[in-house]
Amino acid sequence: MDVPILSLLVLLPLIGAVLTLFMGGARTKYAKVVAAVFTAAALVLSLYVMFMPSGDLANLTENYTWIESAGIKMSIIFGIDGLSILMVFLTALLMFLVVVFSWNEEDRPNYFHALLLAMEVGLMGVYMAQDYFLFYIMWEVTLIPMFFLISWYGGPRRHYSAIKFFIYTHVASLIMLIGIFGLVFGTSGGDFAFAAVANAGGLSEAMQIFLFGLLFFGFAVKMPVPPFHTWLPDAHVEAPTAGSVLLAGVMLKMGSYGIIRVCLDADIFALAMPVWQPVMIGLGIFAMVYGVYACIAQNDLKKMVAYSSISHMGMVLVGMGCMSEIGIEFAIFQMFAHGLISAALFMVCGLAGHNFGTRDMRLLGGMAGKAPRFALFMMIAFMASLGLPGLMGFIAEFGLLYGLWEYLASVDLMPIILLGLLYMLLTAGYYIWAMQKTLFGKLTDKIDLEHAHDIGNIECVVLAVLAVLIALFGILPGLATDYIMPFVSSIVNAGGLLI
Amino acid sequence: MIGMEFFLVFAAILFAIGLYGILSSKRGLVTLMSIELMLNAANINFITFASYSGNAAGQVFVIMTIAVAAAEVAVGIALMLNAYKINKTTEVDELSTMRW
Amino acid sequence: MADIFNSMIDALSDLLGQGIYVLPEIILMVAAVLSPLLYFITKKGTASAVLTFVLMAVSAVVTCIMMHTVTYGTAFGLFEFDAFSSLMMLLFLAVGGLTVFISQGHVETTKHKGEYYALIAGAVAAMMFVASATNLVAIFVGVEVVSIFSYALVALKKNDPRSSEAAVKYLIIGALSSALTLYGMSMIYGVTGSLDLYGPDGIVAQVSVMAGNWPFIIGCVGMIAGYGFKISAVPFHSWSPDVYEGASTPVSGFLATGSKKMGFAVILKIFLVMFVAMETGVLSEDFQMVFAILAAITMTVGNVVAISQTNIKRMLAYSSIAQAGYILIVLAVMSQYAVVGGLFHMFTHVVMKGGAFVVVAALITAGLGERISDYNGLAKRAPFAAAAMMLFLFSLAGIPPLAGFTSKFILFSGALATPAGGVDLTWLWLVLVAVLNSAISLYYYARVVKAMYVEKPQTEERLPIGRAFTVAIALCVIGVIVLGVYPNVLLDLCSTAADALFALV
Amino acid sequence: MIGFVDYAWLVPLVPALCFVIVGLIGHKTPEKGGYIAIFGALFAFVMSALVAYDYYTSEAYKLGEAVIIGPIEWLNIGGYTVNFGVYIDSLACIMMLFASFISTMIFVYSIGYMGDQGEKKRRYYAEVSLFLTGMLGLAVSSNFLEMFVFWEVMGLCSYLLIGFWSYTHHEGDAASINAASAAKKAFLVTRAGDVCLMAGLFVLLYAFGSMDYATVFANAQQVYAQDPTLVNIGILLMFGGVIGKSAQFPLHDWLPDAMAGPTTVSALIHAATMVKAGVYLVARSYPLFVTSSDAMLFVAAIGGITAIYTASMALNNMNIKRVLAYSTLSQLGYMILALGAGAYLISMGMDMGGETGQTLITLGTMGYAAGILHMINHAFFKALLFLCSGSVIHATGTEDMRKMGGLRKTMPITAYTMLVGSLSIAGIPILSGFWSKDLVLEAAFAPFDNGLGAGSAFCILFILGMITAFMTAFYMFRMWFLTFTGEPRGHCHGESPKTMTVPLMILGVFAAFIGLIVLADFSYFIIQSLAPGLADALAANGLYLGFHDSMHILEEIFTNVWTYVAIVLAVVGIFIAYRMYVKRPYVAEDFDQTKKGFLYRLVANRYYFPQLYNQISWKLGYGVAKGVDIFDRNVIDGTVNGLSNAVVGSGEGLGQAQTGYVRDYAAYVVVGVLVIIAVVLLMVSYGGGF
Repeated sequence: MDVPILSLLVLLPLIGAVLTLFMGGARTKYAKVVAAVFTAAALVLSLYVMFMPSGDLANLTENYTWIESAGIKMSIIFGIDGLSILMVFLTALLMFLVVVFSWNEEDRPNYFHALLLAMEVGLMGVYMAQDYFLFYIMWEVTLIPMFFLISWYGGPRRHYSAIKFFIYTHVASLIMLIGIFGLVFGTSGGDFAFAAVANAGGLSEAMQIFLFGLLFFGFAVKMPVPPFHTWLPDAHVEAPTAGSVLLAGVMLKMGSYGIIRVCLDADIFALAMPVWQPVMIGLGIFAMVYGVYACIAQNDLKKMVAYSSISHMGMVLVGMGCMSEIGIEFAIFQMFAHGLISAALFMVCGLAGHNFGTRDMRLLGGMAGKAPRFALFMMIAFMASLGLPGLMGFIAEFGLLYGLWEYLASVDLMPIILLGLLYMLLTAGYYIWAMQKTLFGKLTDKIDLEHAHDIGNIECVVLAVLAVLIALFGILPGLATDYIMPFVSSIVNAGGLLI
Repeated sequence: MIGMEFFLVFAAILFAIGLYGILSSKRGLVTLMSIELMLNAANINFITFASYSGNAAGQVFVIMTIAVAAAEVAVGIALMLNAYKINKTTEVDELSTMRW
Repeated sequence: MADIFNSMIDALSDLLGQGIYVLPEIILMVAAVLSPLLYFITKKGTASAVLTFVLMAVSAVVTCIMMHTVTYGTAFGLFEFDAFSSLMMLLFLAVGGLTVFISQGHVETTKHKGEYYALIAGAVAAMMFVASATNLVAIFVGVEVVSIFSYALVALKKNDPRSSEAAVKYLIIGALSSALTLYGMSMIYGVTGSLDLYGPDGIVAQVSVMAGNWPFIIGCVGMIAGYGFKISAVPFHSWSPDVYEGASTPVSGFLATGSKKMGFAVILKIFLVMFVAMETGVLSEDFQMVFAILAAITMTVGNVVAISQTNIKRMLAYSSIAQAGYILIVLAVMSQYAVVGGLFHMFTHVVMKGGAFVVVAALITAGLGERISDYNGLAKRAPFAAAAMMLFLFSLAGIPPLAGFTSKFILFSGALATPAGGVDLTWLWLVLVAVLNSAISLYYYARVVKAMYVEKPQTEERLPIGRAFTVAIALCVIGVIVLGVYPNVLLDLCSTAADALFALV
Repeated sequence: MIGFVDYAWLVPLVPALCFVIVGLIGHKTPEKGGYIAIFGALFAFVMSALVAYDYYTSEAYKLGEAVIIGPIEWLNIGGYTVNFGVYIDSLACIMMLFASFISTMIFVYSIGYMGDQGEKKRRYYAEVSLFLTGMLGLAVSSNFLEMFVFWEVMGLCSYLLIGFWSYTHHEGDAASINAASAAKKAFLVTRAGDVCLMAGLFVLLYAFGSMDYATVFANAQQVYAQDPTLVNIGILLMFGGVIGKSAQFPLHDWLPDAMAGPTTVSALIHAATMVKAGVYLVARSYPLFVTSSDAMLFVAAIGGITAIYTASMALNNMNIKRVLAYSTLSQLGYMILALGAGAYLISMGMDMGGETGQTLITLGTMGYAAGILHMINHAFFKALLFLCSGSVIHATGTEDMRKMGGLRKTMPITAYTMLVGSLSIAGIPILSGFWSKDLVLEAAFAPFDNGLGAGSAFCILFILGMITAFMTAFYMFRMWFLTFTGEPRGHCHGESPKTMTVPLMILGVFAAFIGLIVLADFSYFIIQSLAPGLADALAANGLYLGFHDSMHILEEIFTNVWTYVAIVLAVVGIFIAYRMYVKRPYVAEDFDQTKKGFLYRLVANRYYFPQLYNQISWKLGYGVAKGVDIFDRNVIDGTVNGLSNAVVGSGEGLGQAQTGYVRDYAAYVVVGVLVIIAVVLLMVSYGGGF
């Protein structure tokens, strides 16, 4: 390829970030335009990549040596495959939508959009990096914009939440960093490229198990997997809507992405995977059920949705833990689906807080009459999230639960599937209950009804786009699985799967 | 002739005295003297080793040390005077406004 | 190009003979002598400042040329000018240059300008001597000179009682530790009968038979204490917060970045070489463990106590204690790769910690207090300074892609990588401690960032930042970013330096 | 002529398009999209009629094969592919036909009934169109996952339509809240069944490696032979879905609450079509179900219990719609009972083989036909009854029968159409209900008759069925008398508009006579849909798919003493109702539900089932959740914050060491040196390293 498309995907937001950052003072009102332009450009580019014949994806790989000294070698390698492409598309899409969604942001919009774009740089980098050094750098780069998003534009307890988010996830990534050290020096002896490490391989079993643990911890905190999840609800509750959308939509996926990309690489961890499989499955099921119950207890819509992300990412963990073709396929699908659905969910919750003045379900009620558009989108988002057939969530959950069933059958623990069913039932339970308390019944008198208003047109369009995509991929899941299957089968051929 | 141990032990005692002086005395000047003691204890070691092993390097070192010590004390006293000018005291315990 | 340099070097060596290997130091000594003179004549601080700075630059250029033309050699059997020492010299020159550059415009700087610059120049010269010294006498004298000069520098501050107090404390602890050093050296001399470090009958050559020899151990520990004081390793650190707080800010920066690095230079030259030469004798493993424990305690105490600080300079002091802890990992691991990381971290530490001190100095000059709460809303009052400060702090915390991250990355990975290119989990616990510490450090750095960017300022009015400061800050910012993103050049230098160091074995 | 069968996919597709159109631009069209919806339904009906005819005249029908259109690959689950196709056989045809026909009627009726709803109508018509899509899609699905998708779509629509008035209800907030919680209950209770069904699908996919009807049916016997327990589990899990959707005991309780929705919705979804989906699933999976006789006994038992249990609750209810809801429940029980018994017979027959086996199979197919027939009949007369009640409610503005009475004169059409429906459901000869109910009872009696293993159990079920028949007659006429005879007890503004009465009359005719198709080779027609799965399996044991032809059925019925018993019971029931509610003058006490005996209150309170539900869901849901929440905030998050506080605190503590006294600093130095020396010497003397 003459045009370094993948680098452009990273550079465009970077340029945009710098530009918007300096659009202070009188030019402030153009910041959002610039941001929109650059995110749109990235989106178009990612679409272009998406619609390229899948054979050509490999040709896009770019490889520049970066640091080569003192016996270590770091390179800037961007590559893309069936797993990356979905995540890249998701990132580009949500970024654009979020910029449009926060069109009316009044408070220092230039900083706001600069932060968003800076985050896009990191996310794109994470999803395309093929070198551990680069991967880690991009991984950390995502932290700071989120830190500022929360502590500048967040809610009342934003300082606490921002610091907590920052430190907690930083600790995790440092542990992961140690894992990376061990991994790289144990295999390629200083060449940080994914390929080099994978080709070298040859870790002892004990070392594999140990390093897998370190890396898995780093990723699991990001996902997040209980009991390492408590940074998430705080961060979500305090973050501005845009922040929550990106946090749940794409940042959580970094964790699962890392697990699939690194931990499930049979060339490196063939011996460790069976050892950790039960742990992953167990933690995943625990996360599912635990998250669901935590949801039921919440009164704050946003906090409820935050916990629901935890339980949905628990499903992803289960799928990855199955280490079977189907498990990984639908883990990826669920990552993609949850990316879109949770974006819609958090937009809806944010609008509830913004338009009605509160997100507390105890104060809301009968809003469907007052705000029909809101009701419609809330219903779509919730139904999608509780796995209603015809929408994305169902495909993912059916596949994942079946993968779990297959695994359980293989180890003869079938009754445990009941926990999965409980999860599905209770998920429906808290969503339906939340809708009843928020939308239906007696029109509340606990909020300031004069100022409570329905969704504005811009938000409406954004949500509509999301809804259409959710339905589209739900009715034609092949659109996504066509990207996933080649990747999964490549893992299969690498012998990375147990079942 | 006298054994080497004698001088070494003597030097060690001298060193200990100096140390005690630093730890015990409130007065800045006394502290400086104690430091002198410790440095000289080390010097004695050097001389001893030098004379017993018969290579002169140690004695060279001692000369150097004496010079350095002189400079050190000079600066030390200057600083004490400075401190006295500003804080009206040379009691090290009263020079403790900065802490934690 | 190259031949021009060569001819220059040839001419100089005809002129100076062996002296050429101490030429950079000599140039600085000239500066030390001339700057007071110039001050007496012109009564202008600027003049001597310029002179000192120019001569420092000259000496840096000379050093570079000598490095470029690989004119390495020994002067008078005392000073070895090699890749390692030359690199350290450059570092010291950079520190000195930075200090001189900002001192002139700084409000706290004493009115005795001539002496002030002379002292700085002399101290830098002494550091450079130490960096290249191969003999205990030279090392001791050099270190003492630096100490004595710094006592004076600390005291030289405009009308602030704290400076005199700091000076006295510094003096007493410093003198104590030099006494310990001297005593330790005497013991070493006693058992080895030599004061030369290297060479056929030098100390290092005999060290392999020293296992279980307790005078030798006492000697080593004495010297560890002495130079542990310089690098402010716990428990020899307690002077540094007070001194950094009391001294005028450029001097604090000078001490934090300069004399600390000299301490490391000495420790590397003596202990690293010594114990590496000892291969894996029982004794060397024990001392590795000692250094590991020192490192762990140092970084932990530094970071944890830094959390509770309210004065920014004290906080920076504690954070540089912690940084010393990180660098001590090198002494625990004692592998060549780790040394590269250590050297690299010393450089990055200069730009980020030095930069932070420059910012503090600039703000003090602009009339801002030293308390962290004074920094509230700085982003509005001094956007550039605030942004730079944020970069420096995040770099110190090791956030990519800044210099601090890259150096820590190599340093920590050095603790796990074996020379053969495998993994060795011996020091895993140390690395764990280190990463947890850098996570803790993030907490108090982030607090300052929060103060600057999130809190509301008491007043909106802008703070005037002097041009010199702006330039210096900009330089440090560039350094922080470049060393983080493109460290290749410096890394190569560091690895050649490490080779030179290991060649001494 | 073109093969309409190949275009069967249009049947669900067109209503789907209507849903989209109405949803987007419905408010701009007359009646807010009502006519579009009607068009969709009508088209679906015409199309399905053509398809049915086409199939009926096709080769495939004569060979007893299903026509499978497509299938296109929809989803690739790991190694398996899930197809999306259309599966046309007799059962699918019948399902499409009556679903689309009744929908058409009810949509027309809605024009009148919902006329006053204004803006809301758009939502209404959009949702019913979507529902119709689900129903027809379910009918023509070609594999279980596809079926499940439409199954859930219907669940969604049921939720939305029950909650149609869940905000800004014209009767005020209380009604809104009631509607909202009814909707919630309906969704969640059926969801409980659906997750079981989903698990059942897992088992199927795991056992058969596919979810296509064809594959599953073809391999049912041998897979069962390999691993009976697995298949049993699968069948029971799937039946769990049926219990939820068709509101069988113990998941029946959502249906009475569901009456909070508009009456048209109750008629369409909660009487005529959606609740039949469960029955349809059982009928559809017959070739799979017949493998396990034990499971079928369970199925039949659930059906029988539901039938009488729910009928009993209709005896004393004063809400006209509730009465109909309970009767719906009990009729659904009949259907399940018939299908279960039939499957049991077939299964036993296949085990026995030989002559007796053949007879059993023939009886079994009769049970199958009975179940389907009753499903059709019930669809018609229950839709009719609901619409009549809707017309009454429309006129009187209340659902409470105590406020009605004497409406016969004011609204005659409603009264007499409803009478037809009541007679039909009560099982008065030659009306539809009579035939199907009798076949059901015979099927239930057959196992005992042929002295099979579980015969005694079936005997009990048969007796329950008989009693139910009696109860049905009683409560239906109790309702009719209370509503239409005696003195008016409330106001009423006249007969309903044509748009409502015309559908009533049309449905009335069908309700009366649709049952007669049993005399037109219905059995043969319907059991053709068993052939693809069963014919080969039977042939393997030297059996064939026997059936009773119409003459045989007539003779069966009229030579059977139980038939007459049933008729007598029905008449007696009507007579008692007449005595109680017409002969005796109206006495307020009779209707005061508080001053009654324990039994009365037990029944009136639905055996305290709702309370039980609440208790369980509260304890297992919210109780645990609270605990988890507290644990989360205090233990897990507490640990995190605790750690950070510990670090900060230790910072404060260590900071204290920095006393500011230089002599302390010196002391630290000295102590440090001594400690290090000690450590090193120790390590050296104890041979190195830790």
